[in-house]
Amino acid sequence: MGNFVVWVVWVMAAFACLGSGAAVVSFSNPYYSALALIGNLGSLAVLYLLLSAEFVAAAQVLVYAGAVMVMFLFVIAYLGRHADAPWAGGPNWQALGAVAAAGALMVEIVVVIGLKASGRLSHGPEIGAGFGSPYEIGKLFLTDHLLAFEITSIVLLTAAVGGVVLGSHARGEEERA
Amino acid sequence: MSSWLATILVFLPLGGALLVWLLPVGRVAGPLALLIALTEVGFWINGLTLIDFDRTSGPSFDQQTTWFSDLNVSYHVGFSAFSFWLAGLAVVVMAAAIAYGFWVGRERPRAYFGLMLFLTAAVVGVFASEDLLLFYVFFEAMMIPLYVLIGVWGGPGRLGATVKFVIYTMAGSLLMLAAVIVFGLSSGSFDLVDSNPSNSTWLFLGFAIAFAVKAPLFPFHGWLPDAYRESSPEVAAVLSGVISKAAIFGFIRICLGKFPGPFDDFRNVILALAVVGLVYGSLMAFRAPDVRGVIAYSSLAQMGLITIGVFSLTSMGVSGAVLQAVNHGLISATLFLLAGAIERRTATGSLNRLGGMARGRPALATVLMVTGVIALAVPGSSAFAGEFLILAGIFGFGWGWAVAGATGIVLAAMYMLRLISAVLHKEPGPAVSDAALDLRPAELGIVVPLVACLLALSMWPAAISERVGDENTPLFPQKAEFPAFPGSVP
Amino acid sequence: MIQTPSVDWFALSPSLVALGAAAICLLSAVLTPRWLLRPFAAFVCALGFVGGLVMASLVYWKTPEAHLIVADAVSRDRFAAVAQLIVMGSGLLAVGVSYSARMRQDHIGEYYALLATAGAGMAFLVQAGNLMTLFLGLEWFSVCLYILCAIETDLVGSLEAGLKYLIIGGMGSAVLLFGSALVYGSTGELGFSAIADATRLHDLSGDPILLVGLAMILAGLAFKASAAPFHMWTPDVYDGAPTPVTGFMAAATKAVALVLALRLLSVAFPEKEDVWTIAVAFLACASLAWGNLAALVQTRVKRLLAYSSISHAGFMLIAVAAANQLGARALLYYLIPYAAISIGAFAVVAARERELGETVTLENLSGFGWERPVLGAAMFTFMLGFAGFPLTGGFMGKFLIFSAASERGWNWLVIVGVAATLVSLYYYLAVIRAMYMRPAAELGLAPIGGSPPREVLLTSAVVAAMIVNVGAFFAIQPLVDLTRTAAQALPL
Amino acid sequence: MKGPDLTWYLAVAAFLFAIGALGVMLRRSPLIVLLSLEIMLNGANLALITFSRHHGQLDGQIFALAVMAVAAAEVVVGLGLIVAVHRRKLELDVDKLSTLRG
Amino acid sequence: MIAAAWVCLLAPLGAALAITLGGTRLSRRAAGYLATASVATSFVASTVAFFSILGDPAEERTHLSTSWTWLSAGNFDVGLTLLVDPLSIFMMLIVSGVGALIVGYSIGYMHGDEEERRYFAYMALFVFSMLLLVQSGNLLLLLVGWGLVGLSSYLLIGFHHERPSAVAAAKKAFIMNAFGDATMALAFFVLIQRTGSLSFDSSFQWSGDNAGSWAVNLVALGLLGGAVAKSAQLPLQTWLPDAMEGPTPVSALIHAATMVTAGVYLLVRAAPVFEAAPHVQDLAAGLGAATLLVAGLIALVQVDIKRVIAYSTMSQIGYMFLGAGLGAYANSMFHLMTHAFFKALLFLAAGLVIHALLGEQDMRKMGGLRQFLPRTYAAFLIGALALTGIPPLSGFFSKDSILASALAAGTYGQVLFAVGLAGAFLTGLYTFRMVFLVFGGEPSPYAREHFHKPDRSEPWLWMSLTVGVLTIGAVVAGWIQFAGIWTPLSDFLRPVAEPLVEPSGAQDLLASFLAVGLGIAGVAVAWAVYSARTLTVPQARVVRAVLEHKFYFDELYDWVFYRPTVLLARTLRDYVERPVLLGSIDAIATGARRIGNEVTELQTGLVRTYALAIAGSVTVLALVFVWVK
Repeated sequence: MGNFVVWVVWVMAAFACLGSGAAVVSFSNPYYSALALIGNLGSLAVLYLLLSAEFVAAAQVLVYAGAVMVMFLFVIAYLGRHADAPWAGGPNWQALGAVAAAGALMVEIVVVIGLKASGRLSHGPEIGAGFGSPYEIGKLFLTDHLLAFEITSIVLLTAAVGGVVLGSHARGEEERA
Repeated sequence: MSSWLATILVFLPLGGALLVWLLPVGRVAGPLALLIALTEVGFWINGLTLIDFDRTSGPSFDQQTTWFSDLNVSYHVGFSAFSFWLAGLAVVVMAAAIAYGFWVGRERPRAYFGLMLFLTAAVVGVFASEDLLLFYVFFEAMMIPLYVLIGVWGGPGRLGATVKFVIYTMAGSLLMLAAVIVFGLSSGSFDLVDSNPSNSTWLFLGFAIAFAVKAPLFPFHGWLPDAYRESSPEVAAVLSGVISKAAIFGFIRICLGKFPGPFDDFRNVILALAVVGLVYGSLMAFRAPDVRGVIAYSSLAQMGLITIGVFSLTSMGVSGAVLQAVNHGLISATLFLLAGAIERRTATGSLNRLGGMARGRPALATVLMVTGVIALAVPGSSAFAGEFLILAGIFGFGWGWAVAGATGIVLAAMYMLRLISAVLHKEPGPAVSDAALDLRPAELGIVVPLVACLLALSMWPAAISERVGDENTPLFPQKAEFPAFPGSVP
Repeated sequence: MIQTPSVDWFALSPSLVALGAAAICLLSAVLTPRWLLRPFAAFVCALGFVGGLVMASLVYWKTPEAHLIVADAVSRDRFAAVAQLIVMGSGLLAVGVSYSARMRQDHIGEYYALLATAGAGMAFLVQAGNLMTLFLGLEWFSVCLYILCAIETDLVGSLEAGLKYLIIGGMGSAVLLFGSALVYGSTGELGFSAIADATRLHDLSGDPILLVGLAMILAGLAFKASAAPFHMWTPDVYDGAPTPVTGFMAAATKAVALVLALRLLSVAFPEKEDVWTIAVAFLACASLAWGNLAALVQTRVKRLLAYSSISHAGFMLIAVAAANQLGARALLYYLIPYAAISIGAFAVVAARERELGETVTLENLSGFGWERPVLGAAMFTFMLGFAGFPLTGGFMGKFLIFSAASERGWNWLVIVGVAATLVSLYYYLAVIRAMYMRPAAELGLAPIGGSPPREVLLTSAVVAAMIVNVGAFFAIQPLVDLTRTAAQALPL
Repeated sequence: MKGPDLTWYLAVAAFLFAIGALGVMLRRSPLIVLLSLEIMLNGANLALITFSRHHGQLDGQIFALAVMAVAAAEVVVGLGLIVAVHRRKLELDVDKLSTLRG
Repeated sequence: MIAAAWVCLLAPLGAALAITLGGTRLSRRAAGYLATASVATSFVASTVAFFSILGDPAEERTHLSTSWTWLSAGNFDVGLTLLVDPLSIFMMLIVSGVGALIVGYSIGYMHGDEEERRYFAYMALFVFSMLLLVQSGNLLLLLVGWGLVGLSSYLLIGFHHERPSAVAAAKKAFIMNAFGDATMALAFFVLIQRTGSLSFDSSFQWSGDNAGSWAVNLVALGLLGGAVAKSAQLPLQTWLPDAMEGPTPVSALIHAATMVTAGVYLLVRAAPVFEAAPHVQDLAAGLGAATLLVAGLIALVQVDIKRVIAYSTMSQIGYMFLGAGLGAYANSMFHLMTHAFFKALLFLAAGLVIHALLGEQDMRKMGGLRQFLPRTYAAFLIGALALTGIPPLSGFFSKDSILASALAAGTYGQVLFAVGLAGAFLTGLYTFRMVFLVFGGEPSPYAREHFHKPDRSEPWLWMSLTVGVLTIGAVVAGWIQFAGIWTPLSDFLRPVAEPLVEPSGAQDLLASFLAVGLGIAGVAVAWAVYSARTLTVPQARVVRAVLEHKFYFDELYDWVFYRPTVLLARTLRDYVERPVLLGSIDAIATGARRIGNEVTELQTGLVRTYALAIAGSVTVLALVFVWVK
């Protein structure tokens, strides 16, 4: 019974995910694309939940759908409306090749997984209730993946500096102007 | 001291080059370089008194230190009997070339003379190296100064000529690099004395082609005409006189010494190339429109002849080859320097604008005549001795080779006489004015020693021919038996 | 109470020192007065790299046998230490080159901070022990480089380079990431050696997922090493980025990418050696062919060098493909002179660029050798080193690499390498020709600044590079010993 | 509660990855290209989490979290670049940014 | 005597070096004296050697002296060895004696030429080379001398090097001789291969042991090739007439008295080899006969006085070949000696004529010079008579002894004997044609206006003195041997070359009778045609054309050898060298660059393309990975 509900939720989430993903690529207006991406991230969070990764799901919603996308929207608003037709421009073989390559890539991975997936790729061992809970995650972050945790901070800091360096051109310009 | 001689011969010019480069003032570069070159000659002569030509255990002045141990590469230098002669040729000709450059007064003297000294070191190193990788290093190192010397101080078409020259010769020597690596790894050591002979055809070809390009042998001489025409005379002298002998060294020391089996298998092929080259080069020289063209193609022919001697695989042939290598080195060096002198006076090298230079220019006439006559191997000249030995050596292997070689020699008479009479004889050509003076004392001082060497060798060619080692010395492969007179029936 | 693992600070010290220097630079950007900023930041940054050098050599000295540290996240071994030495050295040279660059005044501090951070990231990456640290380390210095490329925001070229690098780099790391995901999925492990064990344990060597994952990881690394056919961003980015940054990228990025590739492949995928050696060999051939042929027709020197760096990636991939101790040795040895001469070469280009105030082409390089004897001579040796002429470390590097291939029994690969070298001669010699051999009429393009500027740091950096290049030839024994013990850290 | 087999999740992941790649290859607006990169990373994340579920370890999830941070970092830098480009009065079109070529 | 031999050899060399190095510090005249003195020294030395050798018993007159090993390799070595034996002494005497006279003559003849020094240096060099040739103690050294005389002949023929014709003639002479050298060298290669040495003894020993074998025949042929080339016998005779471009004394010394006779010397010296290859020896005789006939015929139509003498030289050497080929070694050496005298005399007298006419050599412009130059006329006449073989002049004895031997040498010999007789007739004819054209009749207008009386200055004295001495020689030289009765020369040479034929007294008488008769007949015809004008020359156009074109040998060689060589060279240069061997490089280079351009076309600068490249490559790579497994 519960299984059925899971199925329904999964199907809805999955299709939302695929649809929004496709939408991001195909909208001509970045603004809509960004919105579509928010949807995509949300539906992904649902899938994470189904995979019993609560903390990740939460983080997904907060970090991504929250912070990152907001930043995106700000920038888009700042730059104003820049639309471009998805299929236009570039050498004529570009679009064709792009579709072909992307399709091939997906098909390949899917096929490979299908090959492998003959039964073995089930939900592995039974997992405890705490699986994916903030406590477990945090513990791992402090033990096994301490370094990763630290490095992440470094990367973020660097990125911040970069944002300042690249974005804060104003000073120089005003001096010139 | 005596064990250090090879090292000294290699590193004295190298140090000199560095000294000249780092020198603050350019004016003293020339004299300094000349001094070093002469010292080099002095050391070689000293070695001549010390060396034991008949030693059968390893090279003389043998010196070895590990370079890097992983692959058993070592700095191993020394002289076999025959390579010592080639080294002597190198130091003498280089000294003459440096002197010529100094007399002409090349611009940017520091760079120029530094490079010349560097070149000296590299060439001597080639002849001195007893380690395969070391040999390759010097073999390649020669290209560096040559590239610049031709490219900077060469003639109008020098840019194209240098590219052709470097790329072409490197094509050969890079193949050799592959061969060196495979050989060294398979035999576990890069040492030329210790490593065992190999039977791999491919490796042999790797080496042989490199040397065939360097020599050059027909049909690998595509770089030759331009390089010899565009480079300045003294560099051309070095090119044809000394650099090409590196190939002969390789043929004898490596192809013959390390690949007796394939050497036998490919004898006929290479002999064919050499003979064709001999005749072909002579024909080209016979029709060449300018002085340098004649000399250039004649040295193509001569290298073919020398190669015949090496591949005759008889002590006569090989001795003759070494003797002839020295002769040809001196001859073509002298001829190129004279060509330079002529071009300085007439601003052209094309034969139909020259002529009649003998009248009123006795020194030029005499020197050119003597050299040319020796070059066409008039009996009694050292060149005659060398060619006689070579052909006598090859005769028993196949009389056809000897006959072809003999025709080559008749052709040599034809083109050399053509050159002489076109420059010296008949009515003065349009480019020859009375302002074109006779050779200056300085020029004589540069050229005459070379000619003197030739005449001395003509008096006593045996000095070299009986001192290149025979089947007992390490020069020759252990396995290949070595008939004194091929096919001689008891 | 959570038991945090013991952290071997000493092992991490090289990157930590550089990171500390970066922090100080960052602060100095705000705290020091303008006139002091440039020398101070540069000095601190250089100090950081020197410290990195010192610590790395200490680690090398104190680490007889390899082992994993900090909960198996990173490994402490001499292999990494040597790689860190190379990174730090090139960072130091880069500082010297950058110093007199006409750079936007108001980001000096950040510039050096980012340079140091990038160095730290690379130093960290080479000792990565599992897929996560690998990915993070990669992103760490990549982000720095994205910014550094674009830091000359006044120049369109710089911006374009940054954006291109960012987009393509993002894609590359995404590929790498997905690959790691697949590998993780197949083996359930992130640690390199653990992956190998799992593969052996569950006999997964035939597992398609693992294979695809491996392929994707390989692609990601090949991308960073700018090996064909994942190299297409290289010329544009190298061309557009500020020249000192280009030099640093060319030297260090390639180094770490290749070192890491060798470590990952040899530690994590020994079971698949038969597969990935072939693949790497293929990449090597592709890079050699593409890089050299494209370089033949270049006129802009920076682009030319970019393509040449692609072909050199090919050479070093030969060493990786050899997959033997000799190969590992050859790779490390090759990197030492290579790093020095690529930075040196770009430094010379930078010097000429500042003289002329325009992009350096073969045309306007003419006469340079005679005008600036020291730089000219250095460039001469650099070109010889690239081309693998004797008396330069480049020759010995090629020699070792070919030997490695031959030892594996792949003489055909040697032939390919030799042929590539031959083609490469053409354009390396073209540079020398441009510098020295132009007819007198074309000589002496008057630099806009009149007499050439005295750039002490840059010159000394170039000379240092030249010394490394030539010294590596003569003093090969110690370097080979260094690399031998380093290579023994790998299970080859 | 099991729900669908993990293969399906992976299929979705693969699709996301591919569609993201398609976006990068297809779109000229740098903003949308950045978004597409995000999608690619998210596809990878989904794969990671799925596998971590499959193995019953949390490593994958940790990895995914780290990736999120990194993705954020990339976005920051990317947006900074885009703003800088905009400041230089250049059109926001990656095809127009092709002064370097050949 | 060994010392004497060395002095004899080295004195001229010393002079040559001294003159060369002395340069302008040496006055022209001094150079002449030096050269003459040195050659005279050689003559004295050889006389000393001669008398000292006479002291030895007949069988121990062979002495070898080696100074040092000249060439050696492996266990082959050749010493710088001198051989002193009757044959070499005989040649030394001729060479140095006649040489001394002619060099002395040159002091007068070359007086006033601005390059006297060069001339005398060359002359000394030549004498040295010739002495080396005849004194050499092994075959290789003989070849060395052989080549060096060729060289000096080249130098002297081309002495007037501003004259293209002279240069061309010199080249022609050298290259034809080079061909001869080559054949000799090949013969030596065979010897080396078989015996491992080039000493006379071992070679003769070996050829004696396997006589008639292919190898021996090859060796003999090679030697014959050298001899034929050097002695301007058919078919390599064409260079000699052109060689008259050189100064007249040169023609006298090199192209009459000494060098061109070296072939005969070789035939005699290497007699054992030739005897071991009888067919080749017969061939030599046959060639000699053919040459003497052909040369005699051509001489009939020549108008250049020196060329006439040159052709007569060819035909006389033909006699010598005939003799040597039939094994009458001593006789042909005898004729060699007498010929040296009277032919040198003729040339030098002709030189006087030419000198007096300011260098004019065309006989048609001469005539009636008897009145202007009576003494010269006398000398010339004596020489002519000797050449024709009129007793008791020298030519008579030597030529007839050869003919007698031919008569004695079987049917083949008798055929050649007939040819020889015909030659005798021709000799008389063309010789006296020359005499009458030059000296006979009334002075021609050209002679009248161009003749200048030689001043009785020192140079003139040198010239006339020499001519006088040679005149005496031409008269008496024959008296040292009188066939069948008094044969010191034959006995002297016997130990070296045992003659194969010994004519009987009757044969001697018959030969002499016929020869002299035909000679006189020839003279008579010449008198009738050119002096008394009672007979007129038959207008046989074809014959005349053939003779004037010297039987078209030059044209033949031009078409068969020279032109094809040039054509081949051109073809190779234009169709192989330039397009293929040189062009291929550029083609490869451009090809590589074109590919490079193609490759960089892909570098569109569009980031999307790069992304596409990555995605595509990943796909392929992964596919390959999965597929490989």
